[in-house]
Amino acid sequence: MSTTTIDQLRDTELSYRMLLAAGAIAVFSFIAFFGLVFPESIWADLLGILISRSTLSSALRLAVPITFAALGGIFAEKAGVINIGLEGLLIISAFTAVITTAVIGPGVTILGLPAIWVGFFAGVLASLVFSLIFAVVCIRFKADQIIAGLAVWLIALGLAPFAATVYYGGVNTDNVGTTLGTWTIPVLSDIPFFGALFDAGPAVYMMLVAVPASWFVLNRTAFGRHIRASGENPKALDTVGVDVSRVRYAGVLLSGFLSGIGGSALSLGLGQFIGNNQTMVNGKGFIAIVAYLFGNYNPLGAFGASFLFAGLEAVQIRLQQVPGYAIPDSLIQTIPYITVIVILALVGRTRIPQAAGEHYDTGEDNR
Amino acid sequence: TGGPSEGSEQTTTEQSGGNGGDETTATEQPTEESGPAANVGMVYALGGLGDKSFNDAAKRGIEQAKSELGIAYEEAQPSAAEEFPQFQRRFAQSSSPNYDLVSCIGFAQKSALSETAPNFPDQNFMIVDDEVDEPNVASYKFREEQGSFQVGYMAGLLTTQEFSAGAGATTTGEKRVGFVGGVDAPLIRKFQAGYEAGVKHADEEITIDTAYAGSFSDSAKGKEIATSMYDKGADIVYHAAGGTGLGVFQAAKEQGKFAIGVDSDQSKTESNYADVILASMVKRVETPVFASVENVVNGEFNGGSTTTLGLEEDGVAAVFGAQLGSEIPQDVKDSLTESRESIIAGDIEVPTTTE
Amino acid sequence: MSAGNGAKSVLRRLVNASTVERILISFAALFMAVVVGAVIVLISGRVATCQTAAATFFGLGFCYDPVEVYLVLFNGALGGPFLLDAPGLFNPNWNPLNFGFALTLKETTLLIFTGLSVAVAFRAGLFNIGTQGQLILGALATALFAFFVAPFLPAGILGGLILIPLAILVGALVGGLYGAIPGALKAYADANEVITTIMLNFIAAQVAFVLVSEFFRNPDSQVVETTPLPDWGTLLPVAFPKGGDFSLLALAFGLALVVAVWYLLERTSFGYDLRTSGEQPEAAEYGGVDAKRTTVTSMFLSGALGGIGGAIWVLMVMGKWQAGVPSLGFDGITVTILAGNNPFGIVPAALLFGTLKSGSLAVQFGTGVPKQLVGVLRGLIILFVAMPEFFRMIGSSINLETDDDAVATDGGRSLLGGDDE
Amino acid sequence: MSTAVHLDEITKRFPGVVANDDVDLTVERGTVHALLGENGAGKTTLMNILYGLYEPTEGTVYVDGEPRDFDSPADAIEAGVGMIHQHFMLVDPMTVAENIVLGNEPRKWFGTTVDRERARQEVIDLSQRYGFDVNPDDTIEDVSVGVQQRVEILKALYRGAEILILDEPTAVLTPQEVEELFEVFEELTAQGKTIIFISHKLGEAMHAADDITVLRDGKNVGTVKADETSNEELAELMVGREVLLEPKSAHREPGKQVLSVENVHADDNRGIEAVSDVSFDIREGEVFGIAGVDGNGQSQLVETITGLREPTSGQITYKGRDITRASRRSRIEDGMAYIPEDRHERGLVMDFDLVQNGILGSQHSSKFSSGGSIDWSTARGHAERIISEYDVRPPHADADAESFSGGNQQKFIVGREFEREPDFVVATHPTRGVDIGAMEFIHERLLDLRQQGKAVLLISSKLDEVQGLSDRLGVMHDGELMDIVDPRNTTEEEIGLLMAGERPGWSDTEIDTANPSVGDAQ
Ligand SMILES: Nc1ncnc2c1ncn2[C@@H]1O[C@H](COP(=O)(O)OP(=O)(O)OP(=O)(O)O)[C@@H](O)[C@H]1O
Ligand SMILES: Nc1ncnc2c1ncn2[C@@H]1O[C@H](COP(=O)(O)OP(=O)(O)OP(=O)(O)O)[C@@H](O)[C@H]1O
Ligand SMILES: [Mg+2]
Ligand SMILES: [Mg+2]
Repeated sequence: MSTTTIDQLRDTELSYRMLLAAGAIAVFSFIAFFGLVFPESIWADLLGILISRSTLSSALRLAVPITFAALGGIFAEKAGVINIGLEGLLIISAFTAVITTAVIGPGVTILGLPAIWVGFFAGVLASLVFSLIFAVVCIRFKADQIIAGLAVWLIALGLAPFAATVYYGGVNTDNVGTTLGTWTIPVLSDIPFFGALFDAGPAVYMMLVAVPASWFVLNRTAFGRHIRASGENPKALDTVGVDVSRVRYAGVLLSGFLSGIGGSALSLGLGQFIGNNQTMVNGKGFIAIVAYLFGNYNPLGAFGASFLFAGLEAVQIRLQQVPGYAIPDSLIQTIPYITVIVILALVGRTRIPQAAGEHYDTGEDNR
Repeated sequence: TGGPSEGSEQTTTEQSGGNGGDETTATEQPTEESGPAANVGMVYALGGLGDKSFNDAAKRGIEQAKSELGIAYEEAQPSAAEEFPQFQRRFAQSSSPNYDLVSCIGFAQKSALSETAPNFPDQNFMIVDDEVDEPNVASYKFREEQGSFQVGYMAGLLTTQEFSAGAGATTTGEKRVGFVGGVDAPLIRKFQAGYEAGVKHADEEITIDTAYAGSFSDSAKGKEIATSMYDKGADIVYHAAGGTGLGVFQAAKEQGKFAIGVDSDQSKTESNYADVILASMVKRVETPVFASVENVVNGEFNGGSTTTLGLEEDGVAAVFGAQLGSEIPQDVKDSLTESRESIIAGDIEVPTTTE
Repeated sequence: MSAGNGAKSVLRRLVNASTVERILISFAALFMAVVVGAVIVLISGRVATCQTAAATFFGLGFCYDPVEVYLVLFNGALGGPFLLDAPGLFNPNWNPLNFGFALTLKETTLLIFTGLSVAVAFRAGLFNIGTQGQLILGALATALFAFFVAPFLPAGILGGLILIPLAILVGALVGGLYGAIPGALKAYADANEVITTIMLNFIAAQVAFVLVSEFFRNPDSQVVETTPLPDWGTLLPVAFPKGGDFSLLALAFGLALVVAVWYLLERTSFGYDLRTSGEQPEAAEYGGVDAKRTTVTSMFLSGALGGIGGAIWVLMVMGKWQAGVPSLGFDGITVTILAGNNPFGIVPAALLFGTLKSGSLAVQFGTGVPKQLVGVLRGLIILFVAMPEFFRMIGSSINLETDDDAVATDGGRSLLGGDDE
Repeated sequence: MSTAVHLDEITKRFPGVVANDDVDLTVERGTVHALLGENGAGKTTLMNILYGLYEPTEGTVYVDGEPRDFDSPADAIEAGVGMIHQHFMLVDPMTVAENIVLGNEPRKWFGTTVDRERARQEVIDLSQRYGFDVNPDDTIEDVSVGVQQRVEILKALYRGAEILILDEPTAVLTPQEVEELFEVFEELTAQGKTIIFISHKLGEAMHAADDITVLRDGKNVGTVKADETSNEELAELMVGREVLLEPKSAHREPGKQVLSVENVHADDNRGIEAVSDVSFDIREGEVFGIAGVDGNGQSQLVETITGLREPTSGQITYKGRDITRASRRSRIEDGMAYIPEDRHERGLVMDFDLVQNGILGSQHSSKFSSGGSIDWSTARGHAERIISEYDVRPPHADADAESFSGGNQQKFIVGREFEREPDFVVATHPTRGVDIGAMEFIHERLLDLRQQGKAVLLISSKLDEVQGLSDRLGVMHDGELMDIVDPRNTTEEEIGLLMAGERPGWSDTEIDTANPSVGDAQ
């Protein structure tokens, strides 16, 4: 009986990925076929957009905040704490990074670190502080994680424009005049198309490192296993002598750390924080949640999903510029969202950590 | 930045909306016994101060009035359309102080003001960017398409030639420019229409890429859009996208291309990007703000009238960048002077909508 | 699903705590939020620059005085019953039917609808983040329906009596149908409603924008908006001043819906089904509840309430649909959280947030403190409401000796330290 | 022989409950020691104290002669104590090897990385040493309960456990697996390990243990040598009086067919077939029992009958109508009562009070609602009647279901379902977790129903219960109905063999002669 079970489970897991991969390939082949056959059609334009290096580098940049927040979300939720406050973490780090850089002064260096990098780390620190508060509230005070996560978002959403207004008189900060810039790797960056991977801002490189690193930590280190166990069956972890609270704190703080990188990178990529409406973060934290659910809690999958959203956005931006199609831009902008719904409706649920969202009380009788 | 004792940094007309205590409006009222020449209530457009363009321009106007006419003002930054009537009303109702004028910045306030104004017949209002047909409202509109035509014409002339200045350069052979809009709304289309007409006026062959970000605050997206345009070979990108547009400048800088600012002279307000901002389509919001205050102070309030400010009235203009302006070839400048005259003379009809 | 589970525990914890404890915790949370908010105001008062200090504490000057901020907030929300310059003095000219209070009640009224919308979904175990989108489309449907039907109706009270209920109904229907989409996706495709509703919010905003800007735009306006309705086709203020955008009729309707929703949830078989599937889906199934249908129906109901919120926004506040719909749907989430998903709790919760919102304008006006402060306060209130344990701990540390329950089994091994085997 | 564990005057108080009352317990090294006792006797609590999960209110724990003060399981593990809980503490999506080394992962690359090869190898070595058959690369959720239990044991051994505590290790196993487990015990004690296991089953304790300690109401009421005691003595120690295990039932002639199940197949939640081609029928005035080790498809079968799961094929007829795809609600309305096996998940809404729980399933019935509105005062009266008639304690209709003990919850559910005036009752494990008095009461009511001519489907893993109450008894193994036997003329051993999947040739004829009516039914 057990062998059939294994095979069938493998099948479903496999079919999930196969379905997505097959779908992607089918869509691409479709576009490529029609694009090549009818060079004057929209398909040709689409194909041109899809295989352009500019689209790739654009998608990579757009993916940065989503990916980092998604990685963070994975660590927290795998450890058993659902963090829907990622959006708030992005906002607070984006703001802190800019204001710190501005206060220090763009040209100044501290301990040999240019102000912008000090600002970068300050942003990460701010996100860490927020995630620590969130962790204490959820773990120590057993707050409902969803509500506390909402609160983190709301506080950040209020606090960043509030502070900007106190300091600058308006919800937007001034431009700090520098950005993280671009690091170009000679030779490699000359490769067609994929050269975009070697001609990017530091945050893109960080992302390309963070994704496999997160995967490695989760799957190959003892700490990662403890994280997973803490989200699946904390009692199992507790009874083998690992402190569940500590693992959960670590998971949530990691989510703060990673989201902080995403937020800092977002605002410092521009040198400015925009605080209008939903701020410049504009829902990226929520998209990140979608991304990791989509990626089935696998860092690689989450990156894939983030990259998909970013890619759709990059394509959408370019598709708009193709003249002659009477689709209103606002409708084109809904493509990524509709895609998510369609895929969700097709593949259904992802398996969430069994104990995510639940408090773990040590010493409680097991029933 | 210091505590209260250090006092407020005076904002200058040049560098508006910067650090400082403009926000602590309670202290703006001079304490001298004489009292201010007039009290003005400012209701800004959505997006608030610090946009380095529209609202900040209005603020320059009122600051100018404050220093030159000795008025006092208080300001409100609504964050949703439904707050417009509330702020308008608060000013209109206030008795301490009694406001001599309420300035409503932005077309979005039109419908709110159409309701508010009749309810306060003794209160003077002014609105920028749209027309409210009430005897106690002075309306000011701009011909954005005319200014946009000018910068479009300039972009068209420059993309067809080899030109480099500051941190940017045009690519030879490629005749391409871009336009980035914030939200796809009629007003922004007006900018686009004028710009496109200007570009085509220079050379029918020029390709114009246009795209909308869907937001006035998504600067990251603004940057991506502009980057995609530069990647395709666009030399110059003009934006009418508020905070989103800041991403356009960033992209220009990174790509070594040019950008055109909007509303304020952005080569000054965004001085970090002065080396890529060729020019700005300034919309002198400060002009009607100052003028209406001046009218009130002089007892000549022009309620019920609509003033349209175009190239002729110098309400809109193409202003060359502070740093790059001097490097723009003289023949281009001459052509612009020429087209300006033609527009004023009515020889060139600038469209207000895209086809 | 993650947030779905979360929603269930939201429910469980909030509905569970006894009513008295809930009320106490809400007040304690409010108090804590006010205290923390005051600290934030003080700190920012050091950072901001001003000519004269508004307050002096510990020998330091501060630009903002937190006490004043709260007084102004409260006073402003009520329309100035107190003369703050002469402390303790009641304003003899104060009339409760004033503009400021109208604003407060306007917000309150709208939040009642969206709060109810989210609460119904929560009680059914569904985390409906999509009230915003449902509201946007409901509002649009109402505005368009009223606009196109109005010409066929007699102008005046009679026309209003026919038009307004129908328009609200249309808003409810469209909001409900849009809510039913994620409900059906959840029931039949097992798609997480948190994700789908977030996505549908984006889509609703964009689609509504396109519909109006491309097809139904008011030609006389630069704004993306529909043509304004005639006055008789809108909810006109009763007793309160015109321009406050508040109608007692709408509030009365909201309160009636509160009672209706309460009755539905607590007193009807359908409500029983809904609550049971929210609390414990397996038990609901066991009790003969068709879980899938209940999911879709609950989401329809929730969406319909959101749609009504949108309809009221159009009919009472705007008189038209306009791009940039305020985030009433999201605010509804915070309202119902504070209310513990209890329909009656929604009224005071909505009043509190309405007060904060309308008072925030007075704060910015009267003290110069940016009105985003209120956003922070709201977040803080929610944060503290989320942690009843915090208050219980404080409570027990004050008067109860610690119970010697089970010892904590905190494990002892270090997480990353490497002594194995 | 030396003493491995000595518990000295252990008392553990919970708010309102004394779970352990001055308990002394001594376990010799290299022996198997059984802990017997009824539900709630305090067995688990006592072992949790030995494992450091609870701190004793009073008393001292000695391991290897030294007094110990365990703050956490980590300390107990350190001292060589390992525990296998009633509910396994395994991480389902992880592999066998990952679970075994969890918390003590071998590492490489300066401690940064789990050395998965070494972990695998160690697990293989360990299982070979004790003769366990486990594949280190299987995922826990894919392996059988028996394997999971072995993984738990390996987990403890991997941590160097010298003393192994097993809480009700046999409850979830087939008789064969139980036998294998006891062989493992022998292997372990031969290598010097000490084993303490908790059980409810007298026979098991006698068979596998060297010494047996009986707990009652938190007190140690006696430690005896397994080979010096008898079933009767143990039973009396456990319950405190003489026990009559055989429920009495007067025979009654069955009437019309009420339910018929024909060739039903059904899948479990993972889509794997759990019920294979099951057919039987039930008549008025008859108790049809189904015996089998938990997890052999009984749950899925019951769910297809009660309308919680659609069969993949086959037909179910109820009162002459095909109800294979009928909704759960229509079945309830048609007089089908159901005592579910999982009272926490299904039977009660834990956060509802008893008034609300009292109408679960009847919320649309005209008894409690008119025009869609529920009449709560009728509902309250109903709940109060159940409470008093079924002796639910404490008698608080307004208290949340959660606040009642398992036994009282069960009584309330039984009351609610019986008061529905059903024509057909499906009772799964109806006496699970209730005390002897309540058990007798529930048995009596079930037989009353039969007497009134109702049909009853009784599922229980307690063999004595199904055997004692049923008129006919089906035995399930691996989704199949192995056979239908006459419980009065079949021995426990024979049924045990069927439960283990062995089909003796003679039983068909046996039944036919014993109960002619069965022949008609088939
Ligand atoms: N954490 C706890 N808090 C309060 N009471 C508890 C707790 N754990 C157990 N009890 C109570 O202590 C008593 C003994 O429970 P225990 O679980 O030890 O019984 P048991 O003998 O293992 O029963 P079973 O055979 O049902 O497993 C019961 O009355 C139980 O309700
Ligand atoms: N962790 C705990 N904290 C407080 N009380 C508890 C705890 N665990 C059990 N109890 C109480 O102990 C009593 C018995 O609970 P328990 O769940 O052990 O009963 P049970 O008969 O074993 O039921 P079941 O078999 O359904 O678990 C109940 O009154 C319960 O409220
Ligand atoms: Mg128990
Ligand atoms: Mg036990």
